[in-house]
Amino acid sequence: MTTRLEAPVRPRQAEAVAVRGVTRRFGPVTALEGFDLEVRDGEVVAIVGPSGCGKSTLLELIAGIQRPDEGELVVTGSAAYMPQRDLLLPWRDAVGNAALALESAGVPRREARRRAAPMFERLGLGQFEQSRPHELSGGMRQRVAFLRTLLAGRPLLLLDEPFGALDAITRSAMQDWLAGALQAEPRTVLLVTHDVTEALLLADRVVVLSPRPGRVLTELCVDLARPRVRRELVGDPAFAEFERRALEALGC
Amino acid sequence: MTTRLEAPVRPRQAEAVAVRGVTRRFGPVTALEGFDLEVRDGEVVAIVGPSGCGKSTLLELIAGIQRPDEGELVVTGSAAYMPQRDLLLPWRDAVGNAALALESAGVPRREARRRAAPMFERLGLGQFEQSRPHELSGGMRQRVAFLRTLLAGRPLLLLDEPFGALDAITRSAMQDWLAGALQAEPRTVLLVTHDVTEALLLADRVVVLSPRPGRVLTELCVDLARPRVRRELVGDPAFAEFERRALEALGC
Amino acid sequence: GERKERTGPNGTERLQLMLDFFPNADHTPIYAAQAGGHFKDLGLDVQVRAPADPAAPLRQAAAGRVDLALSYEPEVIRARDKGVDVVAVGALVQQPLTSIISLPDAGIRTPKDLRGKKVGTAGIDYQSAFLQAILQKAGVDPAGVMERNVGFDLNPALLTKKVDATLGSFWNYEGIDLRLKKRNPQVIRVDKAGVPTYDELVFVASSKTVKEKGDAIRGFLGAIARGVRDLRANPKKGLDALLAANRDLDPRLQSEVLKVTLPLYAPPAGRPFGWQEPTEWSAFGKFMRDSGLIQKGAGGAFTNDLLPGGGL
Amino acid sequence: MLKRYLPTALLLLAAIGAWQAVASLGSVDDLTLASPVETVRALRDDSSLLFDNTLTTLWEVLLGLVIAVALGAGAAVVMHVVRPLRDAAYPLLIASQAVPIVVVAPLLILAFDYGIGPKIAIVALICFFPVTVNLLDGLRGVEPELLKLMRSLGASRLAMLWKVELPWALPNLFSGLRIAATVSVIGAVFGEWAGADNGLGRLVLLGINQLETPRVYAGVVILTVMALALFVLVSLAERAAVPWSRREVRS
Amino acid sequence: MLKRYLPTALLLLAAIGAWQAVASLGSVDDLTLASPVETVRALRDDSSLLFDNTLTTLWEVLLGLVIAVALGAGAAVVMHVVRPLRDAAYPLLIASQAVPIVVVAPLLILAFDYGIGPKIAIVALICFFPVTVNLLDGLRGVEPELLKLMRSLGASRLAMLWKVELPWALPNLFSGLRIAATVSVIGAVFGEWAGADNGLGRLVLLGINQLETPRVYAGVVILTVMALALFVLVSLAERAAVPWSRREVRS
Ligand SMILES: Nc1ncnc2c1ncn2[C@@H]1O[C@H](COP(=O)(O)OP(=O)(O)OP(=O)(O)O)[C@@H](O)[C@H]1O
Ligand SMILES: Nc1ncnc2c1ncn2[C@@H]1O[C@H](COP(=O)(O)OP(=O)(O)OP(=O)(O)O)[C@@H](O)[C@H]1O
Ligand SMILES: [Mg+2]
Ligand SMILES: [Mg+2]
Repeated sequence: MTTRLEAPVRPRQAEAVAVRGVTRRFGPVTALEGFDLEVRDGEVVAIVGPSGCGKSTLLELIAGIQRPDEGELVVTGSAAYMPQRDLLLPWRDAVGNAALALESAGVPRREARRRAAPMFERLGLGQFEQSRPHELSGGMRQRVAFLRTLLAGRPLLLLDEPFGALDAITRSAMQDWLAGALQAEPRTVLLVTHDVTEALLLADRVVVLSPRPGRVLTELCVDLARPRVRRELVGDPAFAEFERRALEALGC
Repeated sequence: MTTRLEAPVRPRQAEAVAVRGVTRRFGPVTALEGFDLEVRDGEVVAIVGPSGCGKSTLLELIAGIQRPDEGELVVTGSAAYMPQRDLLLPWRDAVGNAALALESAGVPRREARRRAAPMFERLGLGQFEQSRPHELSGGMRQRVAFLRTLLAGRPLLLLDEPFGALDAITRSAMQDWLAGALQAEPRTVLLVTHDVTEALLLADRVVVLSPRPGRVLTELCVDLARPRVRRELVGDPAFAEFERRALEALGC
Repeated sequence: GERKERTGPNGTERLQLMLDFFPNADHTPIYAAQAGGHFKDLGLDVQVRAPADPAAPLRQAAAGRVDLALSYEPEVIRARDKGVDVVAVGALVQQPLTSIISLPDAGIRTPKDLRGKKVGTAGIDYQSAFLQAILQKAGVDPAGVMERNVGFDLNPALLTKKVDATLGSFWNYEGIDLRLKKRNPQVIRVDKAGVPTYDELVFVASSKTVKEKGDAIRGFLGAIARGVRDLRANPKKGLDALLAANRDLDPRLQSEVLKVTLPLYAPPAGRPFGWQEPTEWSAFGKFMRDSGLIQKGAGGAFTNDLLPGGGL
Repeated sequence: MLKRYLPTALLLLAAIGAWQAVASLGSVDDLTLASPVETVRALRDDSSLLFDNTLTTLWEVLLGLVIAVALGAGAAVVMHVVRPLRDAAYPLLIASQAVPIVVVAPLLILAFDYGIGPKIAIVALICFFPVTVNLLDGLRGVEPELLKLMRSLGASRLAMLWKVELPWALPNLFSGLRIAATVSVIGAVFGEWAGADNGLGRLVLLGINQLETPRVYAGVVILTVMALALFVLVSLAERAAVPWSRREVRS
Repeated sequence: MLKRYLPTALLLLAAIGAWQAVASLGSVDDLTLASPVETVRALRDDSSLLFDNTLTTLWEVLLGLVIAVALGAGAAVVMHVVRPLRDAAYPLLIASQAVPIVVVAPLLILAFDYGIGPKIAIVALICFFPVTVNLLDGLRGVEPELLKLMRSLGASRLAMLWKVELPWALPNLFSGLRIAATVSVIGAVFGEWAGADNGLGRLVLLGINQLETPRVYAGVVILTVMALALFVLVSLAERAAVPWSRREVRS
């Protein structure tokens, strides 16, 4: 991908992603139309919007898997994409699948597995390192796919509903874990989610999309202090206000 | 499946599902152990529990797709199973996939499609009747799979996270729609979900499972009035209490 | 097919011979010569190999990829006519072996009996010409006889009764074989039924090879002659050599075949072994031309210059 | 479009060029190898002869193929549904492939007499095996989750087969068809060697015996084109029948 | 275990029974069709002869197969990666299947001289096509989403091939191997007809030529067993190499 030369919109920080007037059509269907979005380096942006409004398409465009029909896309640095479907390889065990990204980056197989294995305990997948995908539960598969994406070690993460198949508790554990990881080593994150609470927990900015064709309806700059602990936030009126506005924008 | 002759536990209503001391092992992993559950005819039971605790396994056991290693399973009437993965047939368009259940029940293809088509509008899938699965968004695929299950027209519905991939608004629309449908023609429903609110909105009873091996931790009899409208419930203290107890049981 | 080294062990000259078919009793003299050490005595090292298909020997010889090949007089004449540069350098079998063979039920004793019958051939043009000639001589209307191409499996066609008779099998091989198998076949030799006589099996070489290796070829034919002589004295020895080299041959059949074939190696009285009778060759050439099988004659199709001299 | 076929054309030209070179090199005698020029001349001179024989062979090939596909697909489906039958019948199928044709020919003659019968039989014999193996393997490879789903929907065995397993295995079936279509031609040639009054196989064989090498090569060229055409036909059929496959990647 | 092979045994017995019946029916000349009893007798009497020839043929088959698989797989992969090459080379591959062996044989002999060379070449020629077609189709059938994912992970073309496409296509490859293994035997037989000093093919042909029908059938039985053994071997290899396939359904 190219890097742009003009002065960045926000002088403070370099820009990681810039989507300008992008349109993506599939035959009669227009997924995205004249879509604009800019993501600063190290920023965590959550994207919420009605089903079929073009969220996954947006991520695939930024990941460079799809090409826009119109508009300009500027992405600085390489991205790791976590697709909505886990897409685990049936012939590899869990660790092997998690290590796929590393291997693709040229790390030898054994070394890659060695690096991937320790994460399993932390994600509550202990004892399932050697299980094949069809032996895993839905949520386990999703966590393996998430791990695969993180291990790619890219500066830009594109996560399409990373925790959609997880129960409340496992999910919040994962959220806290991710938040911690991002605190430790900041990365630019684009997070597609259906869970407004999740968005507010993790994101610096929440972008609410309109129904197809997807356009940006509202942007909420979530200036809540970090680390954000669910327990505390639930009571926090500021949080409640954010939640109300987000849901309102969505039309709930 | 057999029907049991002894007096039912709850004399008021006939029993649709009875799971008694069922254990299901996968090699070293014990998914369910000495599991007991009884579901009355026409009852809507939500099942929540940590990822990997055996929810999908339970549904597959009741659907008759898997066999228990120990224990007794009694299911009255036939069940329609909605798996966690949508499992749409890539060579059929959306309507064709939705009609699959009807066709399997012996309805001629054209007739089956004729019956399935009108539902698309209502589920917000208008104009996508002829789209192939890979042309659908994640949420759309899930709705098609849901439709396929409903159209099977079985007295017992086994739904494994039917709305997991849907955004807040589409999801609540679907929930209301389902609630309405069940009001119109009552069916027995076993609903696996990660969304406690969803469970409380739809279910007569919420069963909270322990981490693997899955056992019943708590049962909440949700005696809230129907129809339950999200807006009203949010404020309702009784509802809040249920929510607190459920999350507490889950360990949040 | 790179050029092989021209010399064999201890300075002997190497000759490569391609048979007309898989080894069988007709080839016994060659094996007898090997066994008698006659090739070595004459400073030759002869390699024998089987062909890829019936047409291969001529082609390989013409191409000089083998020095000598066993072929059939009609094939040689036709090859010459096509401008293929091969020459018959000596006859191994001095008579036609091709024959009409039928089973008793068909009741075909003479060519006349062919009237209204089905005759299976291998679809080889000159054998069809044989049939026509035979019918003509017997005064049978060709229209009343159905010729049918049954490929190379003449016997199966006969035994499955899909044809009443076959034209193309050798009376000294398939004929004997069927007799041994108690099918008491009726055999009509083509040369007894109106086809001019010819030499069934002849050694051929390209004229280039003839020029370059004339002496070696002469030596070869001489050795074969001695082989035949040995066979007359003691058929067993040569036969054993053949069977030893080809374990999958049926000893009983081969010895029977050899018995009836042995006389056929002999040249006419007062002629050297391998003699090819010019009058016969031209007569047969004429027959082929008249039957429209060739345009020119059989001129230069053979040479007797390389014969070792001396009869048997 | 043109660009798509350019490489083919180029390589073809290259191949023909090489062929011509080797042929006119002289190291190979022209009884063994006819040059493209001679071959083309033969194609022109014997055109009518070649044409008639081509029709015969083509007819044998098509009939044989149709039978092979019908039998092969049928066998695969039956063996897939009735497992013990599969265990039992497979060895026989394999046997059918291992028996040399000269051994089968007389038996076929017994069964069909001469004429077109044995040729079709041999074509079918050669062709049905790839179809069976590929389809069977395809049917066995169906995503098990899908079968579970169908079972839970109470689908009959037939419905399962018809609505899930066969569509799933269709691409494999077409792989088999591709192979069958290609080898069917050679099957017809062998068939004709077991005795025939016309057909390209016979023509080629006679050509070899009568040292008419150019005609032989003309025949071979036609046979090759025939095989190619059949292959392309199958591929087109596949594109029509398996529209869902690889839709994305193209976009 | 025993139960699994019972049907096979039964059907085999039935087949042999039928064979015996037809043979002893008398309507068929026993020079056309040898009975099982005669065949077994031949197997016993000619055992040493058969054994030696079997070794020769087996050797040809194995070498040919190995070469065919190597070439076939290689060709498929290369053609898959270099699309224009595929468009260009496919016609030639098909041609290679359509050329009658009697035409190829002399050329092969040109190339390899006599000896084992041409036989192996013919085996390879017959075997590599199923391997290529199946593997190629398998490679083309990979779930596009997976390729997208790999691309987004920045996998090299090689990594993509090695980690996703080849594993995915492995079952197809094995379908091809199954076919190749089975027809390889007949390939060796043809090869030996192009001139050989020993081998089962020659044995059978000479047997036919000498009306030694029982020996012919003995040879055929061995050839069949050989094909069967190879087929089973491939299937076992598949079970070892593709453990993930159909895991569920069995459970
Ligand atoms: N490959 C494709 N071919 C045709 N149409 C497509 C394709 N991919 C996406 N679409 C269409 O584009 C629109 C947006 O799809 P997308 O997957 O981006 O939605 P989404 O926002 O991710 O929805 P969800 O939240 O349900 O995943 C949908 O209407 C879908 O039908
Ligand atoms: N076919 C199988 N083979 C081996 N293990 C299996 C299989 N199916 C399920 N399991 C194991 O059984 C346990 C329960 O699986 P199940 O899918 O029922 O969990 P779940 O409650 O549905 O989890 P989730 O909420 O993540 O879907 C898991 O540990 C899983 O690894
Ligand atoms: Mg999406
Ligand atoms: Mg589950």
